[in-house]
Amino acid sequence: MNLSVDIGGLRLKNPVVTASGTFAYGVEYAEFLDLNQIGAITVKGLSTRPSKGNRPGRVWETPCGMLNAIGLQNIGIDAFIKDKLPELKKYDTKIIANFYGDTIEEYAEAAAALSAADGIHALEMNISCPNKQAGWLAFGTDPALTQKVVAAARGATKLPLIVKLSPNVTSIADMARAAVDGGADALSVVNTITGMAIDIESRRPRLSNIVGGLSGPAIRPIALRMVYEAARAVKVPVIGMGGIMTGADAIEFMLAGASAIAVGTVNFVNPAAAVEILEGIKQYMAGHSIDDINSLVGGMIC
Amino acid sequence: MNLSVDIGGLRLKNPVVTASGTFAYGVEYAEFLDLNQIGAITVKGLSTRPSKGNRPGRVWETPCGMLNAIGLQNIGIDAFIKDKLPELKKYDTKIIANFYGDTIEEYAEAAAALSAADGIHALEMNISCPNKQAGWLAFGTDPALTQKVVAAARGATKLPLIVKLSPNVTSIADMARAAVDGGADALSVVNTITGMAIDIESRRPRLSNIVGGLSGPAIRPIALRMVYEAARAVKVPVIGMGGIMTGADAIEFMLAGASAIAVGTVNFVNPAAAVEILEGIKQYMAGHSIDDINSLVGGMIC
Amino acid sequence: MNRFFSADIIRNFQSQESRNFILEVRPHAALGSALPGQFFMLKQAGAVDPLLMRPFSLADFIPPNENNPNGSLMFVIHAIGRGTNILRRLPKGTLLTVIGPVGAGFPPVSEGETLIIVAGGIGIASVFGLIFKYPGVPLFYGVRTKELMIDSGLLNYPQDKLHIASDDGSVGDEGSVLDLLERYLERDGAIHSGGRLKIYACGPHSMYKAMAKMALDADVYVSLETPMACGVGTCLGCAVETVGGLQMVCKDGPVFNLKDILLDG
Amino acid sequence: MNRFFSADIIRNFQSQESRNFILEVRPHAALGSALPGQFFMLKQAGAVDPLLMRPFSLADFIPPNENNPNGSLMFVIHAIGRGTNILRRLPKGTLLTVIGPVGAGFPPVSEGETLIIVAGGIGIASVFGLIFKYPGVPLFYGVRTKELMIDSGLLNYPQDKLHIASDDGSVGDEGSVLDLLERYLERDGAIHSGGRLKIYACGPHSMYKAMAKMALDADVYVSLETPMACGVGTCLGCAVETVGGLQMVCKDGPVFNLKDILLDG
Ligand SMILES: Cc1cc2nc3c(=O)[nH]c(=O)nc-3n(C[C@H](O)[C@H](O)[C@H](O)COP(=O)(O)OP(=O)(O)OC[C@H]3O[C@@H](n4cnc5c(N)ncnc54)[C@H](O)[C@@H]3O)c2cc1C
Ligand SMILES: Cc1cc2nc3c(=O)[nH]c(=O)nc-3n(C[C@H](O)[C@H](O)[C@H](O)COP(=O)(O)OP(=O)(O)OC[C@H]3O[C@@H](n4cnc5c(N)ncnc54)[C@H](O)[C@@H]3O)c2cc1C
Ligand SMILES: Cc1cc2nc3c(=O)[nH]c(=O)nc-3n(C[C@H](O)[C@H](O)[C@H](O)COP(=O)(O)O)c2cc1C
Ligand SMILES: Cc1cc2nc3c(=O)[nH]c(=O)nc-3n(C[C@H](O)[C@H](O)[C@H](O)COP(=O)(O)O)c2cc1C
Ligand code: FES
Ligand code: FES
Repeated sequence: MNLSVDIGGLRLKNPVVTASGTFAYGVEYAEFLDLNQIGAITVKGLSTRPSKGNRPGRVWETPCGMLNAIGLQNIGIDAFIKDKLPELKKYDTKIIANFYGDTIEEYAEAAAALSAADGIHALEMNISCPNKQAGWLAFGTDPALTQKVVAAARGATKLPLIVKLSPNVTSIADMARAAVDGGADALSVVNTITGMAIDIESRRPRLSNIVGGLSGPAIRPIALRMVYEAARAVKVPVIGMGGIMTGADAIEFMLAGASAIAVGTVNFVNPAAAVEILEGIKQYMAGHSIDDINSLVGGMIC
Repeated sequence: MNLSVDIGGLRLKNPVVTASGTFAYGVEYAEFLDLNQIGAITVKGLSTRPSKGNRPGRVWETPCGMLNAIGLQNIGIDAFIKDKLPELKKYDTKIIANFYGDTIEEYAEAAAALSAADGIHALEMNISCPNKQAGWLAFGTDPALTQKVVAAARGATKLPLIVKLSPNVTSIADMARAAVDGGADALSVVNTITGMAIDIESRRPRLSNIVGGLSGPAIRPIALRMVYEAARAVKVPVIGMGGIMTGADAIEFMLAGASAIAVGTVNFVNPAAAVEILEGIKQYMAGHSIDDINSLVGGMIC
Repeated sequence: MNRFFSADIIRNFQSQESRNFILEVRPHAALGSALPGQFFMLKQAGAVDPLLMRPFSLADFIPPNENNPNGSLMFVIHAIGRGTNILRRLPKGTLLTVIGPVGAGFPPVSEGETLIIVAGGIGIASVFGLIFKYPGVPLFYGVRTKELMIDSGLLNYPQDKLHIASDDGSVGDEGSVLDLLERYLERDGAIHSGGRLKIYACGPHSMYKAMAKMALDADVYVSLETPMACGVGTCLGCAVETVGGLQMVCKDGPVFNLKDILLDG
Repeated sequence: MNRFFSADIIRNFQSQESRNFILEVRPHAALGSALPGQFFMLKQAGAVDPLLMRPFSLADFIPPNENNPNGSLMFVIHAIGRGTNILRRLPKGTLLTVIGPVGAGFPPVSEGETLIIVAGGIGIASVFGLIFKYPGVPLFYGVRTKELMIDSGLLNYPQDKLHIASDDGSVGDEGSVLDLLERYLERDGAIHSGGRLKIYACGPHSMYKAMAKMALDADVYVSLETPMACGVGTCLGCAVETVGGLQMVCKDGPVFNLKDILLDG
């Protein structure tokens, strides 16, 4: 059974990736599952300087989903390379460094800094966090700016460059094309959907940032549709994510066009989810006599 | 206790409206609840000619939500006026006729035909059904076209004109402004979010139309955020909807800026939901010593 | 008669061998009488997973008694997906909301007409009502294997009227129940010479397709299943294609004349 | 030691008078020992409503026996919202998934130090572990009203060490438990002259704010509650503002020194 997939030059031994921000810096999960079994680990979004994120009131549960407004709190690229990477790279898995900047220059700087480190296999560029200010959001919603910021990062790294798209757009296909035009080797589809919740007793928003990103099974049908649309719009591989809880969910994303899948929120409710989902994928393949996982990609019959 | 609200010239005795397509032509629900207690009934989307909608494979359940691709099946405006309206207008509630066209001219025609009938109190213009073709979708996603089609309908009716917005856009605020510039007296926010699901056994999409509209509690945080953004962008009243199941949910939408709320998917799982939600609103008001429901509108404290 | 009411589970009986279970619920309001083939929409009150109600045929109605002033409703259910597996685990006392009876049942059998019932798999649940109404009519019942057979309602059934087949031969004849039916009709063709033959069937889609190919000299009525949202004809979600255009399974059906429906794919 | 395991409910005991219930669960794996103040994340296996696990303090650990080779965990829970109300209705045998023990517990009390425990409302659940570890220390327990009092773990508590207050006077003194504490400290100030006084508290945010204003001559440690997603320090969702910047309640806490936390609003 071949489970290996190629994500824009990044070869994974299997298509199961952990989603950024839901798996810390990877090593924290070593107690719960065998990291060697995961296709790739995407670490929490990194910036050149450490960031303390938003004020408390950061997570809130909603029907079959959760809102978060962590605000990209992270220890910074230097600390990551110094304190986390040495331990993380001992595992036989691929490491994807998710990163962001507040300006085009910062994106390029971050990409360059991460590329200089030893043991990072690919970069995932976050232009789609819903907890940032209006100006920043344009990186992920205005195709011209998307292309520009991607091109800047592209110029700063030789590593496979994955661009993570926002679902908060009219046309994910247009955004996918813009990212590819900017030089993306692959796409991650999707980040969280902007949502909010209000405490009717205090009349205050549940999140200090007022709005936050919705993730979890609630968004799965929307994420699946976006993966389908994005995968048809471009030739580069797509990592599908949004509400995946089981192997069956993962298969759905691959049939819609994803070459690999990422698991996010499910890690919080089942820290061993990544390996269980991989197990589910294998069972489906065995049960359906599928030898090569790649034959599933985009295999939906209309 | 004052429950009465004004929706762009349409005065409702209370803010609970039934959402189009989830309450048939109203009369079908008379066996389940007292229609006289509802603020307004919005009927299934009507077109000048009857429409048979999409092929089967029309509904599918997803986590805390459902996908539908009914495809706007309806009996047509003439049959509605002849066969349903006479019975419906016997009730002491307001009747909102939801309608759509396939061209700008058809929108105007439909608006004119409905305005000529006796007993319709307002029109709700659907420019946001996710089950239509790419060309049609532009009515609800391209602000210039939105303004144009709304203006055409505006010219054809003197009734309060409510425009129902699509959530499948980058900026709901821009769409809200476009609709108001076209002459909308009020906005309905939001219609369903485009999603899909695949049967991993047959590899076929669950819906014959491939994609469909996601509704129900899953989308509530997204809908709430869009109501908040739309209500801040324009001065006309907003009818908030998307996943409302209880009186508490309704209050959340009003605090976010909705002047009235519509209940959709919940009608399918509790056909008496509209009156129960109204009851919940009243209890909240009594418990919080709120005399006038209008004082809640946009009352979120940041 | 109120068709929307709450109810509580008074029995949730699990089969040891299979994923079949019997759910007995006590309605909190008086209900209208249900015809064979009609069904009820059920869901745990207040739950959002599953969100939608699930359609189930009424297997039996137990008349009012001291404990259950409105009688009780029995459903025979095969746990197949998420919703039915959750239902299967709900303890006694769980509050449900129910809509029903809904749909149009099997047409009444007129004097002089001969009735034969065909059930495939969990389709048996939908024909219990027919069996009680027309006791002793020939019943053809096909299952995949013995464990899946639901025999609780059939214990006293006249043995010569009961024709059972299973895919693996573990109970009754090995093979398709339709083969049994075909042989029966050839052999006992005479029995219905006196009047029109009616066949009422409930089973999987594939069974109906096979029946359509059999060119039966009978009025064949079948009970269809489609995903549903409302169950009362308002969402337009349960459409099925018929020779006369789209019809709603929950309202125009679930029972249709086999020759009227377009069995695609 | 595996901190992620499945477990099944072996007892779900409802209080007749209140929404409090006791949940006893049997872990399917051996666990590490928990310190007072540490907690567990619980959820019904496979459920998506509620989606996230819920944090609960370990009220008691019952050592392994024949039926429960890994012992059993007892939680005392107040049904307050959607998740706890669903948990309250889960029958015996329901499969749960559990993470724990997690968090940093109350710091150990050194020789020569004097300990006083303060519990407000359901906060009592978090201090049971302390009571078992330091039996007979003065316990101040405030409830809104008698029905909400959880006395199961306090039946044998030395009466002169137990100081109870209720808002409505239905049990113990009428008024705030902090008034009782204040009077006690004034009166018995001598008792801790021998060493540093430590006050370990668990209760609502408002109680901590009131305690902060009391300017207690003691090391006051409190157990905080915030909404959580992961419970293990990875989602960064449960942040709380402290004098030293943001800290995670699930990992750096839930127990914090009262003077380190910024009690806003
Ligand atoms: C009129 C009618 C009467 C029925 N009577 C019975 C009965 O007496 N006993 C019994 O065991 N089953 C009966 N069924 C089938 C039963 O409704 C489905 O097995 C059940 O809805 C499956 O739900 P799930 O969540 O377990 O499955 P999933 O596959 O997880 O469900 C996903 C979605 O598909 C729908 N769905 C899946 N399979 C079916 C199906 N066969 N029919 C309709 N919707 C489906 C579900 O309602 C849900 O919306 C009947 C169906 C209909 C339409
Ligand atoms: C470390 C810790 C230990 C706890 N120990 C206990 C205990 O032993 N017994 C007990 O009854 N309760 C305890 N709680 C509180 C308990 O976790 C909440 O009451 C519970 O999560 C509420 O869930 P809900 O779905 O019923 O409420 P809802 O209000 O419907 O929950 C909505 C969301 O808010 C979160 N939330 C709401 N209230 C709280 C709260 N007070 N703390 C944390 N999250 C909250 C929920 O987890 C959920 O994500 C503890 C909390 C923490 C943080
Ligand atoms: C708490 C939390 C933090 C996240 N942080 C990041 C982040 O730092 N960078 C990023 O690109 N995506 C981040 N995401 C988005 C996830 O990687 C993922 O795209 C999204 O949650 C959808 O997948 P899911 O539904 O499986 O969680 C975060 C999501 C959550 C829930
Ligand atoms: C089955 C179904 C049919 C619908 N048909 C229409 C329609 O004809 N016209 C329209 O404007 N909206 C239609 N809608 C959208 C609803 O009116 C509503 O905007 C949406 O479902 C969100 O609300 P909810 O989550 O409460 O259902 C339909 C929704 C559903 C579920
Ligand atoms: S299920 Fe809604 S019309 Fe049949
Ligand atoms: S709950 Fe996730 S970091 Fe504390």
